[in-house]
Amino acid sequence: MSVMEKEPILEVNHLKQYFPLKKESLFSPKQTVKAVDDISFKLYPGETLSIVGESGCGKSTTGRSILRLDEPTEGEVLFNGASMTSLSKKELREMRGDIQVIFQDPYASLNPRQTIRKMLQEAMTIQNVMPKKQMEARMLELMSLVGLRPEYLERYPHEFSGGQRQRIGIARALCVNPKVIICDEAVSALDVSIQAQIINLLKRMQRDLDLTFLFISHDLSVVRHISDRVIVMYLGSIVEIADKDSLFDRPSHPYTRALLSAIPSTDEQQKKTRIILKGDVPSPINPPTGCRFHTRCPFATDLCKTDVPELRALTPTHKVACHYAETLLSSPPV
Amino acid sequence: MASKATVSPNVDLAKARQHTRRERWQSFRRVMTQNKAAMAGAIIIAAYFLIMLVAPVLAPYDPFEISLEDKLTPPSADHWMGTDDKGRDILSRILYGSRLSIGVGVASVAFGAFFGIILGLIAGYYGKWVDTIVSRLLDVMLAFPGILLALAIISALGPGLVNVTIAVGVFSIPLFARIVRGSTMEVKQLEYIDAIRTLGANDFTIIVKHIFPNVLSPIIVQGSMRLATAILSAAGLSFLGLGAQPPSPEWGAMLANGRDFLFSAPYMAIFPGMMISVLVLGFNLFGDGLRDALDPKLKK
Amino acid sequence: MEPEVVLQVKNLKTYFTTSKGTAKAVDGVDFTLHKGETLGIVGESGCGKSMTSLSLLRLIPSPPGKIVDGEILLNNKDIVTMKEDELRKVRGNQISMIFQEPMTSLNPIIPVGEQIAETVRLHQRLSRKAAWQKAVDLLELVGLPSPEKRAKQEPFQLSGGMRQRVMIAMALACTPEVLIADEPTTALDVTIQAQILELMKDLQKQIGMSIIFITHDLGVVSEVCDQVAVMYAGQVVEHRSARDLFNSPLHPYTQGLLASLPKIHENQEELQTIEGAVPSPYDYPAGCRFADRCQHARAICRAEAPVLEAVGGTESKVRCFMYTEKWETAAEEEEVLCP
Amino acid sequence: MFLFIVKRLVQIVPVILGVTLVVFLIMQMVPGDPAAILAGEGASQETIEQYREDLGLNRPVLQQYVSYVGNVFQGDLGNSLKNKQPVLDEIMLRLPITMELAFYSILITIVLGLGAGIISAVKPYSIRDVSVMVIALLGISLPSFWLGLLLMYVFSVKLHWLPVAGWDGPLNIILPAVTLGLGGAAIVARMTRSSMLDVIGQDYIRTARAKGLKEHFVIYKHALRNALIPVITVVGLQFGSLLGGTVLIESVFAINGLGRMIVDAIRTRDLPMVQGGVLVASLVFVFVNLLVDVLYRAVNKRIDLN
Repeated sequence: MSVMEKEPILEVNHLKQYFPLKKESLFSPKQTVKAVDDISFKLYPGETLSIVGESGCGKSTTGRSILRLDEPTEGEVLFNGASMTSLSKKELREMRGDIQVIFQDPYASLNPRQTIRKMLQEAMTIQNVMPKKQMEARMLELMSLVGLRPEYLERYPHEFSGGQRQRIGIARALCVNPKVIICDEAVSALDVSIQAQIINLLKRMQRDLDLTFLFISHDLSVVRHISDRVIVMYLGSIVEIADKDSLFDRPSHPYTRALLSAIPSTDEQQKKTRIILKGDVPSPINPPTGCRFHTRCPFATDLCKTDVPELRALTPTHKVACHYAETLLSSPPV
Repeated sequence: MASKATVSPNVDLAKARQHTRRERWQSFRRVMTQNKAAMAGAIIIAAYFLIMLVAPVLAPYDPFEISLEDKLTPPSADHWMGTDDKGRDILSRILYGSRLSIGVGVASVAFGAFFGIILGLIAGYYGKWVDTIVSRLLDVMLAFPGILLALAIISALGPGLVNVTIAVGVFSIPLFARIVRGSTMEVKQLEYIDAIRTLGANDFTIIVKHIFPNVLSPIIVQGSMRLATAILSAAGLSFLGLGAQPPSPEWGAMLANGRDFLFSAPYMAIFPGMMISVLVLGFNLFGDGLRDALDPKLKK
Repeated sequence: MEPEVVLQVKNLKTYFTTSKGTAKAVDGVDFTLHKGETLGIVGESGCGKSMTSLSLLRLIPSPPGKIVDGEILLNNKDIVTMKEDELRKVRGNQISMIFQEPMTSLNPIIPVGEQIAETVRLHQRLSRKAAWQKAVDLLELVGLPSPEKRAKQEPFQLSGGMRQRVMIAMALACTPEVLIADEPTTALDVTIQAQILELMKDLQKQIGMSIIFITHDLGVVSEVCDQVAVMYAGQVVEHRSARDLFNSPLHPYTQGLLASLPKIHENQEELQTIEGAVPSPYDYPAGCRFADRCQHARAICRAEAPVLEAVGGTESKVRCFMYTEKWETAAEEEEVLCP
Repeated sequence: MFLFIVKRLVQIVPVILGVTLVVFLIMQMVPGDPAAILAGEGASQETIEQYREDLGLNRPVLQQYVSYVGNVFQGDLGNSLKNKQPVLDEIMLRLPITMELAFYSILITIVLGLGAGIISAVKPYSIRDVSVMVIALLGISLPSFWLGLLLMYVFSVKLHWLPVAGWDGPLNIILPAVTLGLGGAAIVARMTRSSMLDVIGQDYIRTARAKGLKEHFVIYKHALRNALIPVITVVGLQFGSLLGGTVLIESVFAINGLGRMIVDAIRTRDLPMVQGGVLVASLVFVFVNLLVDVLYRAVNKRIDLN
């Protein structure tokens, strides 16, 4: 794809996010949850890059670290080539408008004590996007953009349904003219018919406003629908990163394969080729040595137990972290 | 499309705003009328505040006037609550005393709430070492059993109604701080706080505009319950002779005085105690009702 | 040959009375469950599917909820009018239930083995020791590794997937005729969901029970169900075999629902949506409850309420005028009205 | 479990240090010259200076604090200003009386509070429940010192069933213990009930019903045990209010306990006595809370996960 030739708008290098655990006693060793453990990727202008994985894989943490909602333990985030991680708190606040976020829970993501008008006004004032006089017109424009009636500006969040709240969240993110929007499970809490409306809205916004999306989700069907490229995460690290068609048609990591096959589908043919993984996801406090997936992988060998597989390119647009990716790819799915 | 929306709806917006305001007021009224306990409490409290305001008009006698020939008369048509050992009209003293007893309670809770809320917001919002320090401080304050912290403070500052107010106020700080800290930590991790942070708001804006309004409900509930106990504590300290000094008509002090005449004139102790009890009951009822109405999860 | 009917629900109505009025959460639900089959009840949030499932065992929180009308016939005995002690013999014995949140559905301070053994002792005359052994056996049956050790643990020591296995073991303790599974995999990750679904299918084969599977996930329905009842606004709008439903949905709502689902195996430009919102359960319209969002709606749809009936001599039932004789007449009338 | 106790012991060290600091500061906050106060009224300038020298009051405050803590840990709480006797001796005389009163009161709090709470909780919104809760509401609203006087008036003055005041025999214990215990019982009862209502709404109670358990099994086996866990903490905290309450009740019933000692000492400005009394009462409370924590942990193993 041609997007790869452009300069990345957002670049993540060796990002690590460890959370210290409360100590059991004075004498026990200090434990950390390695939520994100050394990941790197690039986000190109105008594309939608998705991060998928199951709970605890670190996908949401990645989003929060990029936004510096949690200070990253290590690593660097570059926005348009400039480091965001080294900015002071004040400098960071000034550039916040460039990267915005849409959250999962439509009930927790709006301040219950603010009308929609106050919410939008405050956002625009903080980022100083325009003189006060022009805000009124802009707010009405935003409301119609996200498909809400203008008089809803005067209402409090409790009067809205989940889908409407998500639209308000989108309006709030858009009002400061961002370039990148991180969607953190932005449609996961919605019913399918509402979910479809919001997905369509997001896609339209991207097209009309020239936005770049980092789309974090656990739902592979939605990811397939909305993304250009996809990252698959497992236990804090990236196991596969590829353009969408390549990933869904030729999944090369055994975990990606299992994940894809596990999705319940209304399609008759899909049902026969199911890979059932054994056991639970191991704890991120003491992740397995070597390949983190080896404890559940049907193809694991001794090599996988000791050596960490590197994320390497199979094709220019398809990278995978598995010692046996080529062999697996040539064999039919189990 | 967008330009069309900008022209016409100004009238609609004003109407919508009005609608929202009306809606809020109605929902508040619904909460109050449906909650009989809160309503009863509110009526009691309102009655006391009214007494406080118009005490001089209501009081039939001068509360300080000593008339030894009338001493220790039981309740009668002339003296509805009788007279005390110095012949002062108990009813008049109680009416005037309302100012002291309620005033001390309200002032001390305001004092405690002010510092407690600030400490709680800071500890809850910043977490980490700030929280550790504040929490340890609160632990120490809570390590004094009951009103002993207040006693310790009074022993340093000396007896008196102002010092009682401070002492009971200090004793209230950790109670507010703990509740605010907990609620702040809960609210802090909600997504709308993250949203406003990613919009570039500074900590002060976040705490004052986004967290504080959302931890108000538990503060109000705690405030009402705390007023009840603060009034009890303050009256207790005066009862011990550490607060209001004679001839002050503070209810606790009147009770203490009445104790010495329990055999001969029990009404001297009964009426001030009753006044305290009903007031405290009012605040407890109001707090109970509010808690049920504002947050069902807070039922503790 | 028609398999035997285990459970039949007729015109079930469960209402909730609150200060805001009466919410008709379940408002005339009908469905039939045959021996050994899996019936899926699907619908979006607020359609009344969970309240239907709780009504089946009369577990509705009361007040404010109440079953106001209808019959729930288990082998021709009505659960709605049953006496308390009779009902208790049904619960956990003939009909058992698993819930959405494995995290909160187990008692946090009682070892999981004891929670299972308790059910066993309750419905079967077994000694404490035998019941415990049975609990351990059940845990092994549901694929819990080292069941003897696990039985002695408390729920917080188990993962979400394991707890759902415990719930299943508990539900199967007395080999029930009917298992009601209320969103049993919604709180789980897809790979764990796949494990649990596989387990349920296996166990059904072994034990031969019927399953009522409540879910919002059409993919899951298609995976595990033989029959499907689609719910909308407190009623069943379509009730037929899963294969037919997914191949050729009849009700406009089902059609819309399937169309709005993003497909995993193909690229689509735009997703189809269902415009509008679900009507409030406090105030349902007089006619068809979907009419306001339906692109086919005619005057009759708003004037008259459609009933759930079989379509042209098939097993498939649908609640829509489009499949009745009235539809054509309605069209003619409409043309007269607005030429 | 052993580790847990050790950990908690380590954790209370800063609390105890904090308590000693506050108690120490009482002396610093007093307006005027501490040496003059300690030397007693009307002491000559020479005596005052002598006191300053002997007690190290001319040293920096921090040093004074360190030596104060050192003394406290050696059991030296200073001497009374009134009779010049060691404060600890007086406290040892008074503390057992207060502890006895506290013991009977907490017994009443627990038995009555839990009983009433359970009666209320098993059938919420019944007449039984409402009447218990109305009484409990009164219980938290009546000032204990007034209730004490009322009880005294009825049972001692009018009915002559019980002695008016003092601490001479078992009959003397009844009124003060009941007065003190009732308030706590009201709080425990309210807490038990709301905790129970909370638990009854939980998913696992629905699970228990879905199994076909009888309702009283659901209530007593599944709900009550979970509901009582938070009540344990409340009982522990209640012990604190109760200890504070002895100050008032001992005054009402003229009992020569620790509480009355503190109040008398404040009146006579016998500061070392106040310091010692407050410190000892607080230490007792801190250790009772430690005990409660251990008990809580024993019934609720999940505590260290959160």
